Amino acid sequence: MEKEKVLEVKNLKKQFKLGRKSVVKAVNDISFDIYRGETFGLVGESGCGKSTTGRTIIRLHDATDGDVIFNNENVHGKKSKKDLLKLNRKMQMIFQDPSSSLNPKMTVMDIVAEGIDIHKLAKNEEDRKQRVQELLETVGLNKEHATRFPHEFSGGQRQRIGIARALAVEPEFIIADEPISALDVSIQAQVVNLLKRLQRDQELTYLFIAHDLSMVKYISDRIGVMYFGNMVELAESDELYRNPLHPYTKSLLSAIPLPDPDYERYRKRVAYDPTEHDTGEEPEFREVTPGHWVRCTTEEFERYKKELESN
Amino acid sequence: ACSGGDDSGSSDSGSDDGSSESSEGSSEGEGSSDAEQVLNFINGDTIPSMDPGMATDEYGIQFTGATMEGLYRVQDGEIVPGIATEHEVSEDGTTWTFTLREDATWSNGDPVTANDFVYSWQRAVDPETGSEYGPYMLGGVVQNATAVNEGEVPVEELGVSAPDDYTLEVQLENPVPYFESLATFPTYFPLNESFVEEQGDEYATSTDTLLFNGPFTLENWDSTASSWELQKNEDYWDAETVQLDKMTFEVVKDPQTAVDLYEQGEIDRAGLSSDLVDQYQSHEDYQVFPEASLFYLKMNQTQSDALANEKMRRAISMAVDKEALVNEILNNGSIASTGFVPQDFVQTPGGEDFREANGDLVTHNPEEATQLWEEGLEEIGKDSVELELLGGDSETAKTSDEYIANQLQENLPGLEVTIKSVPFEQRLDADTNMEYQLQTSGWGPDYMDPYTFLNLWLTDGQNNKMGYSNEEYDQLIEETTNELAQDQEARYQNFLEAEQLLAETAAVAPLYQSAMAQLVRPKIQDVYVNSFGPTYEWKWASVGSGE
Amino acid sequence: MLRYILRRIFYMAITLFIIATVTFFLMKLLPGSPLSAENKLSEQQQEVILAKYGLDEPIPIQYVNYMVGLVQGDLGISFHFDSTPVTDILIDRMPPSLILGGQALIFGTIAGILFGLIAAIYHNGWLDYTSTIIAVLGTSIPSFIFAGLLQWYLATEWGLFPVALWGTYAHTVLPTIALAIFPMATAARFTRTEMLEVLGSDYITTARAKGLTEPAIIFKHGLRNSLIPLVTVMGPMAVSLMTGTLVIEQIFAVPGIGEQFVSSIQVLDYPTIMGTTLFFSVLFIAIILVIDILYVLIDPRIRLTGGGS
Amino acid sequence: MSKLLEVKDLSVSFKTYSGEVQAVRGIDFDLKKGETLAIVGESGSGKSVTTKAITQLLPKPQGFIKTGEVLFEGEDITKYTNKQMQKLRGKDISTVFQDPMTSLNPTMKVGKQIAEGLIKHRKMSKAQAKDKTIELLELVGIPQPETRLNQYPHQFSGGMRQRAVVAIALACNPKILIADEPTTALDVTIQAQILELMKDIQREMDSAIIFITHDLGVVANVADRVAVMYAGKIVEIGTSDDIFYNPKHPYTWGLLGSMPTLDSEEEELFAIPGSPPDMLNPPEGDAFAPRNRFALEIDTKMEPPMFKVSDSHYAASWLLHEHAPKIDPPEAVQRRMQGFASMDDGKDGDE
Amino acid sequence: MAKNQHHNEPPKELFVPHERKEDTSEKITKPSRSFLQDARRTFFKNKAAVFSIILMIIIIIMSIIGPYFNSYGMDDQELSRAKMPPRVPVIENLPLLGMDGTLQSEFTGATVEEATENAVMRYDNAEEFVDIEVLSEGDGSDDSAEVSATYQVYEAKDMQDQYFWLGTDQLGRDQWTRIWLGTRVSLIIAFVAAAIDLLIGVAYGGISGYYGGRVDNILQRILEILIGIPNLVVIFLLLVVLEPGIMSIVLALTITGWTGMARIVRGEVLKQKNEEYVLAARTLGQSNGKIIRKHLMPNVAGIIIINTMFTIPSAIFFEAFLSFIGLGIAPPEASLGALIDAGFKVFRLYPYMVFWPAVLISAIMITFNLIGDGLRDAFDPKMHK
Ligand SMILES: Nc1ncnc2c1ncn2[C@@H]1O[C@H](COP(=O)(O)OP(=O)(O)OP(=O)(O)O)[C@@H](O)[C@H]1O
Ligand SMILES: Nc1ncnc2c1ncn2[C@@H]1O[C@H](COP(=O)(O)OP(=O)(O)OP(=O)(O)O)[C@@H](O)[C@H]1O
Ligand SMILES: [Mg+2]
Ligand SMILES: [Mg+2]
Repeated sequence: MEKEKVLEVKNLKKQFKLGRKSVVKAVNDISFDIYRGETFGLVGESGCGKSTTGRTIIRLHDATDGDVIFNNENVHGKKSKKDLLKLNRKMQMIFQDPSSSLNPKMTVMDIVAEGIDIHKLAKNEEDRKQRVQELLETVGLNKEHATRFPHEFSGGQRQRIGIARALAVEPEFIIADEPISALDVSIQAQVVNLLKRLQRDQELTYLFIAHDLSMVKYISDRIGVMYFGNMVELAESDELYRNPLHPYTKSLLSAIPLPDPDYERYRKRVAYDPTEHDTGEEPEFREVTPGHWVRCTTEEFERYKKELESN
Repeated sequence: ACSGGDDSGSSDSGSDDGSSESSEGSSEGEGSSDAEQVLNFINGDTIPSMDPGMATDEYGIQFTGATMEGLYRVQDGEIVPGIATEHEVSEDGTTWTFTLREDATWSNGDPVTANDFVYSWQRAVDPETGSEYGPYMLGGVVQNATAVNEGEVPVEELGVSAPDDYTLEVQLENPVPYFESLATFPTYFPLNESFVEEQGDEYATSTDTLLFNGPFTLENWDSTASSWELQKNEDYWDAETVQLDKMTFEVVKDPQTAVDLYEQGEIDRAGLSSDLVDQYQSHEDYQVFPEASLFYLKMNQTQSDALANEKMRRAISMAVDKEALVNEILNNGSIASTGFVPQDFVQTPGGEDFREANGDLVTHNPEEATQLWEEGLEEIGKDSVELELLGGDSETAKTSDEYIANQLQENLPGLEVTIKSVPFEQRLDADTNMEYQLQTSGWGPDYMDPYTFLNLWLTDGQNNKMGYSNEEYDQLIEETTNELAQDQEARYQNFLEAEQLLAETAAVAPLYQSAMAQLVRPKIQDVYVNSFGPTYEWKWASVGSGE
Repeated sequence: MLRYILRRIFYMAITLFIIATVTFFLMKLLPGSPLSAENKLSEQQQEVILAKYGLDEPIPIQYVNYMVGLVQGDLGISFHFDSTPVTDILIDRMPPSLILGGQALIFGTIAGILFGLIAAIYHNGWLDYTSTIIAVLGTSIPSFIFAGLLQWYLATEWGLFPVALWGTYAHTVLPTIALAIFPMATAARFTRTEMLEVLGSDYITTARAKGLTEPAIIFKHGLRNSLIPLVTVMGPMAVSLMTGTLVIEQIFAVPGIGEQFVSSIQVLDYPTIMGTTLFFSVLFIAIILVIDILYVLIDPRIRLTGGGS
Repeated sequence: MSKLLEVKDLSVSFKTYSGEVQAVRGIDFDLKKGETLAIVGESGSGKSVTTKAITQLLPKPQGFIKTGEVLFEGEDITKYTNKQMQKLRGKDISTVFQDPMTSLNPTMKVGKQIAEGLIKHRKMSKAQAKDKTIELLELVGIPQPETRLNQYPHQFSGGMRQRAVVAIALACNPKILIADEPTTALDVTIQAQILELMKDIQREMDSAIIFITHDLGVVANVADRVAVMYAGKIVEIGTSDDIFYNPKHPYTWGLLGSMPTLDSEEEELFAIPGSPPDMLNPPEGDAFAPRNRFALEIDTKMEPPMFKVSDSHYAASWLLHEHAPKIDPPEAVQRRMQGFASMDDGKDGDE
Repeated sequence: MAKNQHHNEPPKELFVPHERKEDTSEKITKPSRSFLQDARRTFFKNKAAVFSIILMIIIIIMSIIGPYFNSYGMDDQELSRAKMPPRVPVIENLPLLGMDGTLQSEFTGATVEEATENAVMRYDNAEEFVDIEVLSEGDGSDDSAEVSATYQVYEAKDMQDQYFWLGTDQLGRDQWTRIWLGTRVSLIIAFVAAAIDLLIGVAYGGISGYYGGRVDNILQRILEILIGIPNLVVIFLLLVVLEPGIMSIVLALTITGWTGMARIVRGEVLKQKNEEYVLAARTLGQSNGKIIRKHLMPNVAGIIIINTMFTIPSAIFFEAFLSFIGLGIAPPEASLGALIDAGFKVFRLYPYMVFWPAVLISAIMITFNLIGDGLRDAFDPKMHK
């Protein structure tokens, strides 16, 4: 069955100008598609451009180059106010820092209802209130919480309020930028479970950004690995864990500590040396086996192919 | 003759501001031996100009006066010979011939000659010089001065010439009986032509660009200096008479600071503001020096129908309790003024004090003031009037302005006075352009003659600037400079009549005649306080033994 | 660094140019001229005087002339002081103000930092409260009140220092103290707050964990870090101290620029007002530059970039 | 094996505006030479406070030790004066803090920050200290130590900074190294490097380590023994195998269950609901009860004592009481327990 | 090491699963408090700040009603009662407080008689109302004898029935009345100046910060130039052109005063606008205007209020400074600064004339500074306990 593409990212580039001369190439020509109903995980070390990718997709940044096509419409480029609003409704974002992503001076009610107000989704005050309460219940909070202020909540609860705010406009696609990194281990699961449940119930599509690979693997259908603004590997999550091809992916996987002393006792870490690709050839993003893409030179490409066949 | 008038103004020259009075007094510090002829003074401000042709302010006149000498000097109110030893006046009183002494030299060794006077006077009226006092002091006195200044005739036409090096011949426009005293004023001082020309714009901007022919030399000075010295000029023709070796000056503006310095023995004279008088009037060094400056309320007739009304002006001139003003607020020996020529300034040919001769012309009389005011209101058809009082910015000026405003409001029903206090220069501007309604103002004499006061109210008087005009008055005063110029009796008769006329028409509201309260070391001897020209005359001063 | 400074100086020049332009035209709008004399001048005289000050030209030409003069360091001639160049006035009056301001700044800041340190070290103890109260009073009570009291007690009553005037070093003591109180109080408050903040930070805990003694921690680790915000406020303060505080100069009869500036305003001596303004601006901008460089010296994290701020 | 450190009935409180925050409420544990004890627990459970109480680095004057003693080599160091503590800190007991970004003084050269301890405790001259600093930087794997020495912290990457902090802590060969979440702020790859580094050094110097973290993966990697803290108490303590393969406390279950393993499949994670208790007035009974889906009635009434599971393993849960109903741990945990059973007679860290 | 504790065996029947009536795990037990409520709580815990607030309210109220406590008007001059020392009923009997209507000072002379003579002369020669106390007998040399003289001013002037609580000034006006009216003027100037500062500064800084980029660049350059011109220059020039009075002073104060506010607001907006909650609002499609109004403004309000608290005293101070150099309010109207200026000149003789206005101005400065400090803490979430 041909899966429906919700989002296509084509040769996306994003550069930040720092001074007159210095430019940060935060995202350097990446392409990928996200299918309806799936969770696409994006991993990579800190500063490799994950957030920038997410924010450029939702137009918080203007792309330097490349296209983002959402529901067959280009997100960037000239748009009318109405189109923009429509886009904002269908695409939403959950932020990393639960303490800074909620306006400290607003009640939970107003925070969650902001989208409802902007898009005029409520018929009247009563309806608005009811919708907010429903949303709160959906994310596992209760309606008394509506009158409270963000600082009264724990991190996990705050993150759920953030989710409720995103859900308020009934989006199809949600970008979750490290939604659990700032949370305590014991409550990370609250949020992850909630995200999964919502996906099931509301047929949501996620772009899930994280650096915690075990969580990403758990939640994602497909995973892209980024390194220094480039996508270096992309595959189904099981495939990626089973057959990591790119040396950076291997290194990353080998570094994740698992809550299993036995496993840890025998774990061998693989170091990654980016100079190993220095053959003079500009690597390209190629499909080694169907659905499994790696950024590699021709020579590496051949090697990876063999590697996979031998498995 | 510093007209000074409103500049040293009601505000500071008046009374309060010890600082501005500054200097005199004697002995340096404490443990000095009496042999040491050194005095330490403070000065109220810097000396902006030492060019006798350009100086317009109190300090410029003071220090040019101390370092230079004109035809005559003033010693304790008497005119005594300076560079001139004697003079002759022609029959018609318009040609004055001065004989100059031959032993006077400039501090560079050049002799002081008649040509130095000719050069200096021509320079003073030459429009190219831009002198302010030149045309004012010489105009109408020395022949062609005004014409030269207005560019109508060349400077050579000025009525002054040097038949030889030591003879100076002056042509006057009219007989001027007081010309001798006029000639003591710095504008009439000689200048060494070659030196001045050589220095060009730099002339008189520092010690190095000055020449002296007076009793003292000015040392360590430039135009922004805040301290300087006067030293005995050994080349002065009368150096024998000069006893002081040195006087030091420091700029101190705050009267309290001045008094503190006095108490610490740092300085030998300190002016007292009225508040300080309370504290120091029992001090053994406390002294009061009366001055011949008159302070009055100037009423601009062109800016207000109320002030154009004679009754209302009279009401105003009677409304202020002047006694209370001088005793409680000024508190420094100033006396309430009841006329337009100060007391102890000039005498009638009969030997009577001018003030005595005319008596109290304008006195405090609130009842009559109220009545006149109400009549006046009726005449102008209003029942309330608002006036703005342009005030001075010194502390005492502020207090007395407040008092005056309050007195006027109290006694004159329907009057509201607002006070606007502005810096001095701005007041000058407002005065020049007659953009004020009420103003406390003052006038100091420039020479020893009632004319120096009474010309103020001539219709075209340069310093009238209040819209006062009275034909009869004009005529009385004109006569004193023309047909009656040679007849002192008649001349004074005219002056007396004219003053009465001023009182009747309430030209201005006289307030007080100022005085200075000071702490002065008793050791200081023979410092004379002049009522015109330089305030202090130090030529004869010395440091005595003390008590 | 050098390149940075050069660039900053370039920006300074532009800023100054604009300030000069603005003040020039401001002055033109104001009343008063060298002609405002109490005695009427003849027309010829007026022309001569205007020509002397270059005021006979149309305003744009005057402006160009002024700017050209400015570049050559010529600020024109004072209206008030006969034939005296404004630069001479500045050169004469600057040193006392700079000396007093400089001394007050140095003394005040050092004393203030010490106070602040003591307060921070003995946090919530009586020393803390005392120095906090001193600091609050110091920033709240107008300096002329201090000046008056100092003059009264230390000079007049006890005769420890000269009452006023300028000359020997002793003359600078009282005005310096009077001026220093405000920077001292400010420095004390800033240092205290900042030091408390710093003392709560992780790297101080690290230093403690190393076993360093408290004084070592405070002076080696705390001080430098707590000075950074202080540097920011010291800039404008330095300027206001150095540009002479009129009141102090007047009370102590110090021939300083602040006092001169106010007299110039009172006699509407525009060339001097303008010259002084420009001088103040130069001083201000230069001090800001110094402060920025100080920042770098104190805080290695800051790199010098860009022009503006 | 000798006990290097013994903590007995330690309680720490903070005085605040709203009252007394009971951050640590009576904990006991010990530490032997050369072993690594990990303390885990969620944010605010009192991990840092515990270690700060040991080194007496509690923020003054709010924080204070309420009861208990800390025996270092048999001596109660809570009685020590500040001077005595200063001799101990950095020399016998050193600490590595969580955030490498903030635990270095931004305005002091890195070399100097390392040398400080050497000069103070080992009485080295400046030159000696410099040589030693270079050696230390090399030891923690910072390339070109000679140049790095003279750089400021902001010129270091996050990983390098944390290495520098470790170097500071190691400068005087401490007997005990306290590492308070030393890798939480770091990337996984760098985290792995730092962990390896610490283990290497421990092996070399034979120091004991108290390692604080809330990342169970890290715990599994480094710990010999594990103490689980909740609301200011140790709720379970045991060898690393005990805790990972035979957890007894429902909170430990929650912690373990909330982390997916690489092979855990679609099932729900075992989430601990709710938020941590308010330490201003800790709840009556078992503090964990309100969030515990296996809570018993007694949990709301009485605090559970420590129950002994094995010689090395204790847990404070009423579920271990003989009267308690048999309760199956969550599935994820059960899988671990099976793993444990299969290697039951395998060797265990340090017994 | 952990050990089994043996307390009383727990009752068996409690070993049953706990039935939760409701899901309490998500319950928040603390009462709901908004940020502002927290701020208020923190603020009111700060004793100095609370005290300051009370003091400030008292001062404000007194500046409104104080002048009517007695019958003297602001410009009721009467030279016969000039420079009367303070005298307050009841308190006049407590001599040390200096409110007993006497003037007191030390006098010296060669002998006691001479010193006494000096004292009497100083006090209007009203011998019978001067009490002399000999401090030192003296040996006949200069100033060796010292007496302390107390002058019963009210008796001497036959005004026993009058009470000038804070004395009178050089023109015999009641200082109490004038001080409160002066306070009123000073406060009005300060509040108006602060309000205008606030308007311009907040708008300028807000626009500069939010729009950033080129707009910011231009606005900041302009600001730099404005800051580069010494504000004394601008103020003087303005006061030269304008009619003196409250409005000109306010204008002069605000013309450059707002730059500080603008910088602070800009900095804060720059910081806040990149906070994730603002990004979140943008992803929801919120308009710029509403983002500024609903999100940024409430979050920079704290810092604005705090800054205003510091603007007010500096405005008062500056007005005092202007008065001190003679550019202040036009008489007979007076501000605290003008009163201090007038009193300062005589402070050694009539210390009460400067003392009370100085106390009041210092009190106002301290009050606002402490309130500012308190607010700064209150708006700092770290301080919320
Ligand atoms: N607004 C910005 N201006 C300039 N540089 C930026 C900006 N935002 C991000 N960058 C830079 O772009 C690069 C990628 O940043 P990004 O935030 O996308 O990384 P990330 O993968 O999300 O990292 P993390 O895991 O730390 O969130 C970084 O080097 C960062 O410094
Ligand atoms: N200075 C302090 N004042 C008041 N309470 C404090 C202070 N420091 C810590 N606490 C309280 O002590 C308790 C334990 O804090 P601690 O720092 O030990 O937690 P932790 O387990 O280290 O958490 P984390 O994982 O977040 O570091 C918390 O409830 C905290 O609020
Ligand atoms: Mg990110
Ligand atoms: Mg911690």
